[in-house]
Amino acid sequence: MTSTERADALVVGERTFASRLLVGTGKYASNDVMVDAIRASGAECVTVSVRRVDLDRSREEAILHHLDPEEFFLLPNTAGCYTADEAVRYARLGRASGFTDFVKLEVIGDQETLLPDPQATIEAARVLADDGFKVMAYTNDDLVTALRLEDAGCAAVMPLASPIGSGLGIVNPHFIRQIKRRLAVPVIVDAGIGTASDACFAMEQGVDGVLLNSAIAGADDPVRMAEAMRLAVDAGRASWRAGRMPARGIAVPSSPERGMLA
Amino acid sequence: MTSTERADALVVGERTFASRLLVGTGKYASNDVMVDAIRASGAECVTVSVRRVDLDRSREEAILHHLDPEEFFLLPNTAGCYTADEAVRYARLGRASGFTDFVKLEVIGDQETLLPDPQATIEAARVLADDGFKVMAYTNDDLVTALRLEDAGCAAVMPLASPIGSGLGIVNPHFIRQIKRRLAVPVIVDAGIGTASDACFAMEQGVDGVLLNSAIAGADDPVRMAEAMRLAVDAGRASWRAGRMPARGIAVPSSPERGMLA
Amino acid sequence: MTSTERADALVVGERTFASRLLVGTGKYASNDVMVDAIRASGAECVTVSVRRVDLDRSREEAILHHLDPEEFFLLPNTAGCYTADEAVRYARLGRASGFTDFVKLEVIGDQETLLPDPQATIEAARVLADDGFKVMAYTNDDLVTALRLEDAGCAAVMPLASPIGSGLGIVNPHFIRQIKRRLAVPVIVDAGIGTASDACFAMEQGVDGVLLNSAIAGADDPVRMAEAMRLAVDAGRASWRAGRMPARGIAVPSSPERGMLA
Amino acid sequence: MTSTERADALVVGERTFASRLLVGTGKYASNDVMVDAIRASGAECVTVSVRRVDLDRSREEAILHHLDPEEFFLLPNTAGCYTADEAVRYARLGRASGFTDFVKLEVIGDQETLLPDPQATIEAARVLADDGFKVMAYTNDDLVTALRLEDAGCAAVMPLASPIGSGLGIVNPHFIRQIKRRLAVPVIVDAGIGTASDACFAMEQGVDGVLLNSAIAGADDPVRMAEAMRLAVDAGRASWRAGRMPARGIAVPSSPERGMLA
Amino acid sequence: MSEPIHIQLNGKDREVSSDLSVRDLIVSLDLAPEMIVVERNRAILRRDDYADVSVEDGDVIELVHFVGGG
Amino acid sequence: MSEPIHIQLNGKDREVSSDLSVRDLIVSLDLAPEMIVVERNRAILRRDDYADVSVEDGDVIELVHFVGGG
Amino acid sequence: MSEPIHIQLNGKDREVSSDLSVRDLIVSLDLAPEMIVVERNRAILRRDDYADVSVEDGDVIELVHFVGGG
Amino acid sequence: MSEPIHIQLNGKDREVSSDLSVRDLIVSLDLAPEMIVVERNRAILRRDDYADVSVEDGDVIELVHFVGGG
Repeated sequence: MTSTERADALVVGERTFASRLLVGTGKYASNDVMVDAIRASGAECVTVSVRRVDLDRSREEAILHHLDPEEFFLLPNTAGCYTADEAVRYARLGRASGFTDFVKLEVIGDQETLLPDPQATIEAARVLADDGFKVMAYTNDDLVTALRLEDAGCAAVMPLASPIGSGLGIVNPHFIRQIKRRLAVPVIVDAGIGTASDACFAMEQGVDGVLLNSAIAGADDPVRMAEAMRLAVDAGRASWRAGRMPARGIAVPSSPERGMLA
Repeated sequence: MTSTERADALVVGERTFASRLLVGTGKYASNDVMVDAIRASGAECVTVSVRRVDLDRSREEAILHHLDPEEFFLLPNTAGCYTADEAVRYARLGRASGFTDFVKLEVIGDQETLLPDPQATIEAARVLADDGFKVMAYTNDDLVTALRLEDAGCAAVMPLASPIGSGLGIVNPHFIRQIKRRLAVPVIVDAGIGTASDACFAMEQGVDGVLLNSAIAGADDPVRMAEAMRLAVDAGRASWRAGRMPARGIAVPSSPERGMLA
Repeated sequence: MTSTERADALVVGERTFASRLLVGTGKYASNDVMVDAIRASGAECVTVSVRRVDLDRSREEAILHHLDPEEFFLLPNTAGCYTADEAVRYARLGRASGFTDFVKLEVIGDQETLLPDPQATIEAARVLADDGFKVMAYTNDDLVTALRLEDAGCAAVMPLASPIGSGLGIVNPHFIRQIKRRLAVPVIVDAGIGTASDACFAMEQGVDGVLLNSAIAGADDPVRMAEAMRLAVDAGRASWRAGRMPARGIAVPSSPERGMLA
Repeated sequence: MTSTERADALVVGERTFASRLLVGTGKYASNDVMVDAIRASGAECVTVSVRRVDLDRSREEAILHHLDPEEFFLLPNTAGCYTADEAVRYARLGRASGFTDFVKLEVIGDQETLLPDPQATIEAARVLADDGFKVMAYTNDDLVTALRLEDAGCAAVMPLASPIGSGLGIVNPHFIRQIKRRLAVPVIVDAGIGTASDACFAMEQGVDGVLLNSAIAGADDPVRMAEAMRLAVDAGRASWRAGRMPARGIAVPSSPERGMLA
Repeated sequence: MSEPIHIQLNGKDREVSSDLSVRDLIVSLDLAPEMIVVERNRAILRRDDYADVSVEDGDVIELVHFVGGG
Repeated sequence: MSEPIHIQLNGKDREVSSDLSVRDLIVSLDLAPEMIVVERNRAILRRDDYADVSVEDGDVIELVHFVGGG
Repeated sequence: MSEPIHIQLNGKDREVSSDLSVRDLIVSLDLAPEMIVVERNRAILRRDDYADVSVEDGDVIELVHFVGGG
Repeated sequence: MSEPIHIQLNGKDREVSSDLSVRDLIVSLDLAPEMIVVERNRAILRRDDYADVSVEDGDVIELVHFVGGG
């Protein structure tokens, strides 16, 4: 990072991140593609899941064989948990890995849509924050739930753009902007980003970062899409900071009206 | 340009351009800001208007005092013209400057909305193409008009995203995609881009370039917005080439469902 | 109602309603306009608020001076309540009026946006349902919260189209459709409808009804807008039942291609 | 029509129509369904195509065996024509039927998308208007083309919502509103309507009528969809006349804030 | 004649005579009892009881009714 | 009896007898004249003239009518 | 000394001396010829000809250049 | 030699020798202890303790690690 970049860097829980783009590590066709894509994305913060070692074929799965924790900041998630207790258990297992006391908290409330359980997420967030975790909480796009998560002590609140893996982009920008405007902690859009313009648009709503996985892993060319996402997040951030022109229903000439020939 | 970039460079009328972003030079608060913004945008192709010298205060206006034609490719436009004859006259004056036989053809059909006159644009395009011009024609988002412009010999067809200076972005992506799909000559979205995500989204429709002016000149910080636009166009191009994931109404987990604890 | 209409009538908590349009009684310029508008809307179910008698000027306020409970089904709401306890208190006061054991439950979680408090709404719903109320619960557009409200015993779940009084219409149709698809109790879109096409579109998502207030009371001509809403809800219902044609990115002729002259 | 309805009736070329909904007669599964659907739609103006008699099986095709010209106003179209000359020929054949000097002018410019040819449509409109026709011209959503069609003497200008048979609804409401605002002759949205809310929304843009075919003929239940369309057009018209509330990014309570209990 | 008593009525202190039933109170305010719901010391009264319940010193009484709302 | 003549009718060659009026032709095809518009050699005939105009050898005749369309 | 002549220059009447070339005219206005395009009586001049073409009485001359535009 | 004991390891019953430390168990499975987190009877073990904690009969042990996830 240059000093300018550092001045506008993402800071969560007092830690500064090299990029406002955070990426997941799931669903890649191969570990090589995953590593290449993550490098191309410029992301420093990389989410991982906590799972039982598969005692038959563990070697390929272990993410630490592929991602160097010196190069990337590994953020354990609680994906797959359906209760506050279960999420707390997974969060603690993740912390016990010894890399970090950050956790991406995710408590699912419905198996079909993978939408989060607001109440259980708030409960788990409170327990974990009280236990010293830096909680980055995945949530829906409801302001009141976001406010409660901030009250519960979350280090970051991460509303969805649209359901996990849907690729629909930000469906309700009003709600995302409300959340950003009202919270003091960083707001990171998590889940639902489908393409680069979605990520750019998300950043233009003023949020602090974007977390995505399927949009890169599910592209035809994940490495190139990762680069697109890096550029798109930087573009959206710069655009938001630059202050866009007003949109208007009328036309305004960009060439001078005077000086025409007779 | 690296060799990779050159391999995907924009080529119009056999000329290769260093960037797929083309920018205008109108409406800047100062010439210094204009030059800084254009440099930050990375654009090589820069539109200019042909106007009478204002004999009282010409020095400040002359764009050649500020933009070095060795550094930038100056593309004269016919902005402000309302008939095919007028546009042909302005195009010839622009060519007589000695820099280029390219012209951005623009024949306005309505003063309030600044929407182009399809018929007059086609007529002027034919005359100019027959006269050896490389015509880059500003047009509405109608496929049939775009096909007629290609038939008339245009080197590029440039449909609007939305009215000039409106900043509404691409209102009808269906029409833009149809035009790109059906034309052999380059398609450049011209007019109506308001912010970086608009430019990124435009490129994701597969078009060959984006031309904008107000979105940079009208931003609170034009230089930063210019940089945002450079990134956004690169992001959109990479995203389109990478092939986005499908958008779908359903959720798909990005973390493994197996390996959960008992 | 004709027998056909009755066959497709809205039924909530075993009560059949004459219309799928439900309307509020707030913010009218005059009581006369209110009564005329409600009649024009065709609504049978009409929400009212429970408030202290203003001992200085009570006559004008009392809604029972203007709306005959024989003509309309008065549905007390708990608008203005910020806790579960407060909402329960208001619900009981409303029931003590002697007209109904239905209640429109509304527990606000944020004063600025008037968004509901999911957790407090679920709590109050459980208390009220256990106490014999037919609870029609105003909620955000989150499926998980809607499922919890159904579990709590609600007779109807009423997700917002957009914030109260915003007139933005349905911002997230995906979420509304998910809620309708997954719940067994009636789903009524409540809040945010701004115009007739919003109401029509809401019904086309398959929901069971629409509840609105500001869209009528805030129109230039409330009585005419009330009629528009009546027609729009009927149109949307019929349209949904009729099964729309598929939308597609391509053109399909509606006149025969054969039989052209030589 | 009641006198109120008559006061707001659609008038084209000095003829008053009983409904602002105009419907086509193509693509029905059977003639019986067609007649029932058209009756349910309430439309008076019904488009028909001019085609060679199929000398092998003419009986079933002839629309006059099914639609009584006393009951409906039959509007011949020039669908399927690709040049101005061809369209003029078909228009004259249609007029020679002896029912009307109205014609729905349609000159297609591209076989794949069925988009109109602006220039050829303007030419044909001029010839036909000079020949005494009341020309109702199908066109794209370009204001300049619409203005030229009005200048050419059209009795009504009929911009598309989206391509014929696509069912995408109004993609560019800005352009439709511009056309309505700037033209003196009636503006009727023609083509692309997919469902009732599309028709309602179209009318809310202030246009004078809606012409559709596939949305009814292609619905699962055409007769019910026809009724939905009738209601939707009436709803949209009433809504536009009523003057909608402003949409706003903020919430505004619809229940009183004073009078809360202590 | 009886001493006046002090109650809190709809959030304001008020002095009323000591021999009033809730029904009397409502009528004295020119209100129609059948349109009013009464909460007395946080308990809701049944409308049939209005005539039988007397207003006591220190009572916190809320008279509520339906107003327009969405 | 007269020699047959050759016409082009709705895009197909056809042999008909030489003494037919346009009206006769229509009726012979089991069509109702009042529902048919006739273009003969690119000129539209008035319906009143159908009985008076005879079909000539080499005529290009189009019989058109209204069908369902959008 | 020569008589002054009258021309229309960029839309305004102007009196200039009669012995000027187009190049002289441009330079007299403190403009750089290499940045100016000249239209004289609706015909565009080649820049190499500026010194050789003389300004004539009644000429309608437009001096144009590039300005900012979109 | 010691008797085998029975534990539940990652959800499956397994027989192991009775004299193993947790570290031994991990290594015996060809896993790297520094990449594994161990939950034993619902309590998480500190990595420094792996060598000191012995696997007991009836233990429910979960060996977990990081895998790809979003």
